[in-house]
Amino acid sequence: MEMLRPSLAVEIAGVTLKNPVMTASGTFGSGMEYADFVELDRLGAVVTKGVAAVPWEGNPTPRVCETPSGMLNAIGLQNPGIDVFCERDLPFLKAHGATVIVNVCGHTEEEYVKVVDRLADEEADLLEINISCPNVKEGGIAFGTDPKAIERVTKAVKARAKQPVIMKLSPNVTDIRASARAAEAGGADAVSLINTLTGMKIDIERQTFLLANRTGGLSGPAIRPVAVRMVYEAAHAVRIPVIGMGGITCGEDAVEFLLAGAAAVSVGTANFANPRAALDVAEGIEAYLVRKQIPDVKLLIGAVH
Amino acid sequence: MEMLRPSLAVEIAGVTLKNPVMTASGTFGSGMEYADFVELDRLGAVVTKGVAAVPWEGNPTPRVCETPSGMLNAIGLQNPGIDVFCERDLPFLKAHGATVIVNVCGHTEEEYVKVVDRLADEEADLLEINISCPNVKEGGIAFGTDPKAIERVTKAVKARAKQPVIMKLSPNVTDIRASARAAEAGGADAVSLINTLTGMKIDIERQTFLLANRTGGLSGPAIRPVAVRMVYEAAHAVRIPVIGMGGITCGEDAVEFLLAGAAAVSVGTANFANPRAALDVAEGIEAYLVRKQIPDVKLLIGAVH
Amino acid sequence: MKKETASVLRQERIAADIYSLELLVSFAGEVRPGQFVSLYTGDQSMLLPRPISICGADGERIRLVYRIAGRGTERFSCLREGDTVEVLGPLGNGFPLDRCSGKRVLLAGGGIGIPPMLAAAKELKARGIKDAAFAAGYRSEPYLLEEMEALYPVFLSTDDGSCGVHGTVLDTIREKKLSPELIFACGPKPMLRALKAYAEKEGIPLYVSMEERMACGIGACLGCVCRTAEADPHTHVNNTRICKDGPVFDAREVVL
Amino acid sequence: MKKETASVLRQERIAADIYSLELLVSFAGEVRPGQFVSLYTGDQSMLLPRPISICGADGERIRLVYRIAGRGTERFSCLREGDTVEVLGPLGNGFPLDRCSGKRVLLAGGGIGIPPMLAAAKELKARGIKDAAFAAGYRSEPYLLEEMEALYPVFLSTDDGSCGVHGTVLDTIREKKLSPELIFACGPKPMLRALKAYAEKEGIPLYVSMEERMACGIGACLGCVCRTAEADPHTHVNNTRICKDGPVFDAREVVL
Ligand SMILES: Cc1cc2nc3c(=O)[nH]c(=O)nc-3n(C[C@H](O)[C@H](O)[C@H](O)COP(=O)(O)OP(=O)(O)OC[C@H]3O[C@@H](n4cnc5c(N)ncnc54)[C@H](O)[C@@H]3O)c2cc1C
Ligand SMILES: Cc1cc2nc3c(=O)[nH]c(=O)nc-3n(C[C@H](O)[C@H](O)[C@H](O)COP(=O)(O)OP(=O)(O)OC[C@H]3O[C@@H](n4cnc5c(N)ncnc54)[C@H](O)[C@@H]3O)c2cc1C
Ligand SMILES: Cc1cc2nc3c(=O)[nH]c(=O)nc-3n(C[C@H](O)[C@H](O)[C@H](O)COP(=O)(O)O)c2cc1C
Ligand SMILES: Cc1cc2nc3c(=O)[nH]c(=O)nc-3n(C[C@H](O)[C@H](O)[C@H](O)COP(=O)(O)O)c2cc1C
Ligand code: FES
Ligand code: FES
Repeated sequence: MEMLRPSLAVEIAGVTLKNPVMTASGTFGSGMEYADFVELDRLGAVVTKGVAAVPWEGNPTPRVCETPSGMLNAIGLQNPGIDVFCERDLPFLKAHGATVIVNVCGHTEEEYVKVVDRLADEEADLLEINISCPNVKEGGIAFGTDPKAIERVTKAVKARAKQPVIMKLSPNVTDIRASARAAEAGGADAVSLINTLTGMKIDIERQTFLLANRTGGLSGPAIRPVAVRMVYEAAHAVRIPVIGMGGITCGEDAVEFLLAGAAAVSVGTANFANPRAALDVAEGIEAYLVRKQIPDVKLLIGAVH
Repeated sequence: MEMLRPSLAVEIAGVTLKNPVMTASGTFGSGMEYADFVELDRLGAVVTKGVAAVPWEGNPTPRVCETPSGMLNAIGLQNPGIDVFCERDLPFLKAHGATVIVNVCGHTEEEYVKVVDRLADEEADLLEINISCPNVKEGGIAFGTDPKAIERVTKAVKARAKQPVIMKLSPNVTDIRASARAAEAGGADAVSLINTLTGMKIDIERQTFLLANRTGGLSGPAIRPVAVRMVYEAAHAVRIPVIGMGGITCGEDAVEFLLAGAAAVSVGTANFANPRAALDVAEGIEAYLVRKQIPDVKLLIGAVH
Repeated sequence: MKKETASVLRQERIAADIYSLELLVSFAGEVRPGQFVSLYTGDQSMLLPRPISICGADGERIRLVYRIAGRGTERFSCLREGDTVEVLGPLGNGFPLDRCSGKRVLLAGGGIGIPPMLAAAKELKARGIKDAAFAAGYRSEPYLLEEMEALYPVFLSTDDGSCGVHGTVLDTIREKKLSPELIFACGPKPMLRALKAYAEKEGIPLYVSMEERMACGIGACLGCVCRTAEADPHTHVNNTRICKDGPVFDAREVVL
Repeated sequence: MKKETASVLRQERIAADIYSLELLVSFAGEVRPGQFVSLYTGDQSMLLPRPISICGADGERIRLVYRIAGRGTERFSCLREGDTVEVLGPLGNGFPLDRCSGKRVLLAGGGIGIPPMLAAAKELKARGIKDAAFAAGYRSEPYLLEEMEALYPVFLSTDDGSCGVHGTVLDTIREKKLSPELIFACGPKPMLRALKAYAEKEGIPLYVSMEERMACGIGACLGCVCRTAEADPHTHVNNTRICKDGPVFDAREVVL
């Protein structure tokens, strides 16, 4: 039997990705730190840490803690601001041949638009708008859980963006379909989900919150079943592509999201447990296709319904 | 130093529990199956599997599967109906000296009321109304995620119930505080949370849903950070007692919920990993109090804020 | 029924991906053939115990024979002499061996359903039952063969035809013209279904050991039910708990 | 920096709850004192690696000395010779040993901050630095004492007064009238804070090794930052990454 060489490329909003595997925002820095472990040009895309119009200091520490098969983080979107990003991080990624998705954060509609404007003439391939970070009080949570606000922010961003726009949705909602539909109605080119579930851990020895921010975002394999369910629901609610994430650690996990309807996937927390995780996931998908004699990864997308 | 003998008793709606540890509905049968491992009268209370007006067959199999540090279930509230329950299960529990909380399910307001009426002259100590089971399409999910419906069902049940009423809330909502406030407004004597988070697992070998019901409820340590956060939020939103659950496996986990504001806790999925879990939790709380020289468990409730 | 920490006495790989594990347990004297244990993985991310049939038991030890099917059984395969493992058992009802006297008994095992048939055979032999035989269906490489042959004749089949009859246990029955008067069976659903049709046609009593995903393993969660022809006396619906009221059922009582 | 599967060469309990673990790793030759490794627990429910300082390294092996502080370190304590463990390292910057020549150096370690000071001392000795000393503060039972004494004089303190000075490292400095010209320190925050005040007052350069909860361990997640006096050149805010730009900092540059 001849060895099958399956096609791994997928397309998101007109941009072709080598394979459906990208890094999840905030878990991969700006690619630099993981470049020793992962050839950046072998990934579908690198999604950068959220970047704002100006530098953000983020939250006090402790910012991270472990939970069963997961972790909580309350980084609070620390970032060096869009200017440093465009001068240092973006050229680095492009020099390494990466397809780049810039994750954008802000406290207000205007702040998002500022970042999007600044990126107009830069070599970013796609933009991902994070309207769902639970660790930013003013903007994130309000935007992310109200369909009307989602539609409004999407429209504002789309009116100015030169690159295709992915809206990143919060899972802390009663109905993820409504969120996805609102993004689609606002003109989004794709949606990505899930961001983290809001959680809390208490230090019973010191009788206080373990994270300085009190609450944090839960990620990792613990949340995978919730993520798969929401990706399935979103994929059946909208026509635009859905990018799935939440607890993916290996090729098999990624295949689960593709079968549920994701057009591509992101690897987040798993990078911390295995710095080569993103590549392992890509190779694992390929191995699955070979084993099952499936010639094209696109045949998996939404195949279970 | 003299050995401290801390007081473990707590009170829920006028009913005194020996200690704050109960079993979570659906994970402990009607107590019979675990009686070899746990002296039922040493628990704060036994919460029974959800019971309806008539027998329910539940969902097709597979009904359960494992997930990282958790599990999915889609039992679909199989139960023998309230008559068998009153004739067989309740007398068994009472004969063993258990404090009994009867978990009630239904498809409609009328069905809940029927069960509550039937229990009027029975030796149930408290009622827990499950308006949040994600595996029942008609009733559960609609009731459980709309504050107006929660208030309405609570009122209907309270108008007839002879025992104090605990409303069991769904975590699959944008704002758990609104759910808790609705239950309080409807006259609930307490709320309990969290029920399971809706999740999905796909069998990538057979390319189909792993559970016959497609989706199931995620429980176990994986969800504990979400549960602690919601218990904290609910406890700060209402004056009635909050019963906390979600991933409790040991005394330390239970203390986390108490510190977050729970007046009592339930042990669910942990029973499957350790049939003696509920007693281990009670003993673990006591050991913590002794070690910290805290004379009364009630001093923990809501101590972190 | 006890939950305890068992010492590993021996572990051996007996075929590709098939392991034989001997544990020192306090309840070994109470075991009935057809019962199973819940084995805990020890990894905190895998909460649920794995149900594994008891393949043999003497006064103080039980033997389990299992196939690596995923991460839990893979962990079991790493256990070495002197390690410990949490175990809950014995669970379930077991085969109704009392029905066997004076009958020609067929012990039909398919795939990883073979180990419990060996346990049944040992007990039948001890009870002086003469007229019994195995019908053992393997994917490919046979295992436990010598131990079975030491007790009763073995009629072998393999899915790939590499030895014995090319086909299933049912092909064996036909081809070898076996005419059992009572059948105990454990194996994949399609095999049990075929046996049920055969037994019904021939009017032979058939007891099947069922499999389903489990959580509690002791009858509390209602995770592991199978459909029944009549309302079940415990559940009062047409669903019965495999872990508690089974895993062995009169084939006429369950929907396959 | 490599992630690899390391063999356990030796594990020894050297005091109550304190273990010494030797691992065979390919990067042992590149290690600088003050660097650390990320050690993975192997239990799938505990995803994040545990940061542990390197207490010694030769051409092919590293040594870690750690205290059981929770479930992860408890698992490490069960590792036996021949077992394997996943490890990522070497991580972080290490102590600026070049600053030591011609200076009276004090190596101040508190609690589980002592092990990296031993690594620093070995390297100083190898570089021919004569005038150095340890100030070692223990809770109660001392460990690594003989190994330290073989290199430089050790001034001991214990929280409970069971041996040496009754009190902290700072009490030792005062009581023993030590007058260092350069201090390297690792230990609990209050100790570092007190040392910083002392060093500022005396005008002595002080380098501190910082601790914080980590996720990635390599500078990507921004989980482990500490506050800085000036904007950090990488992050462009007053926060610097302990895992990547530390764990060792000039005490004047960080907020303690
Ligand atoms: C009553 C009974 C007796 C059994 N006896 C044996 C035996 O003697 N030898 C043997 O090799 N196998 C036996 N099995 C099947 C065995 O339980 C599964 O192969 C095993 O649980 C797989 O675990 P895993 O972690 O390796 O696989 P994974 O797929 O990683 O397991 C994930 C989860 O699914 C469950 N699961 C997966 N496959 C099955 C299955 N076929 N049946 C039930 N649960 C499953 C696991 O228990 C676990 O909770 C028996 C099953 C039952 C119900
Ligand atoms: C740079 C650095 C070097 C260290 N060197 C040593 C050393 O040489 N010897 C030693 O015994 N300890 C050292 N520690 C502390 C050590 O990392 C923790 O004791 C260990 O992570 C606890 O893990 P656990 O699973 O046993 O505890 P748990 O409390 O169960 O751990 C839960 C989570 O919290 C994290 N955590 C808990 N305590 C700490 C802590 N104090 N610092 C950072 N993370 C923590 C764990 O890494 C894990 O992610 C060092 C810490 C840092 C940051
Ligand atoms: C430490 C950390 C930082 C994160 N920062 C961001 C961020 O800046 N922007 C964003 O959209 N999502 C952020 N996320 C969310 C992840 O991109 C991802 O949506 C989530 O973690 C679920 O995926 P996972 O389980 O694979 O980690 C962050 C997650 C973690 C763990
Ligand atoms: C198998 C199973 C069955 C359940 N059945 C019910 C039920 O009948 N009624 C109910 O209110 N909750 C039911 N639950 C939810 C639990 O009572 C509990 O709210 C949830 O599992 C979270 O707690 P845990 O993580 O400790 O299991 C069930 C949970 C499981 C795992
Ligand atoms: S596994 Fe729980 S009832 Fe059978
Ligand atoms: S632990 Fe991730 S930046 Fe330091």
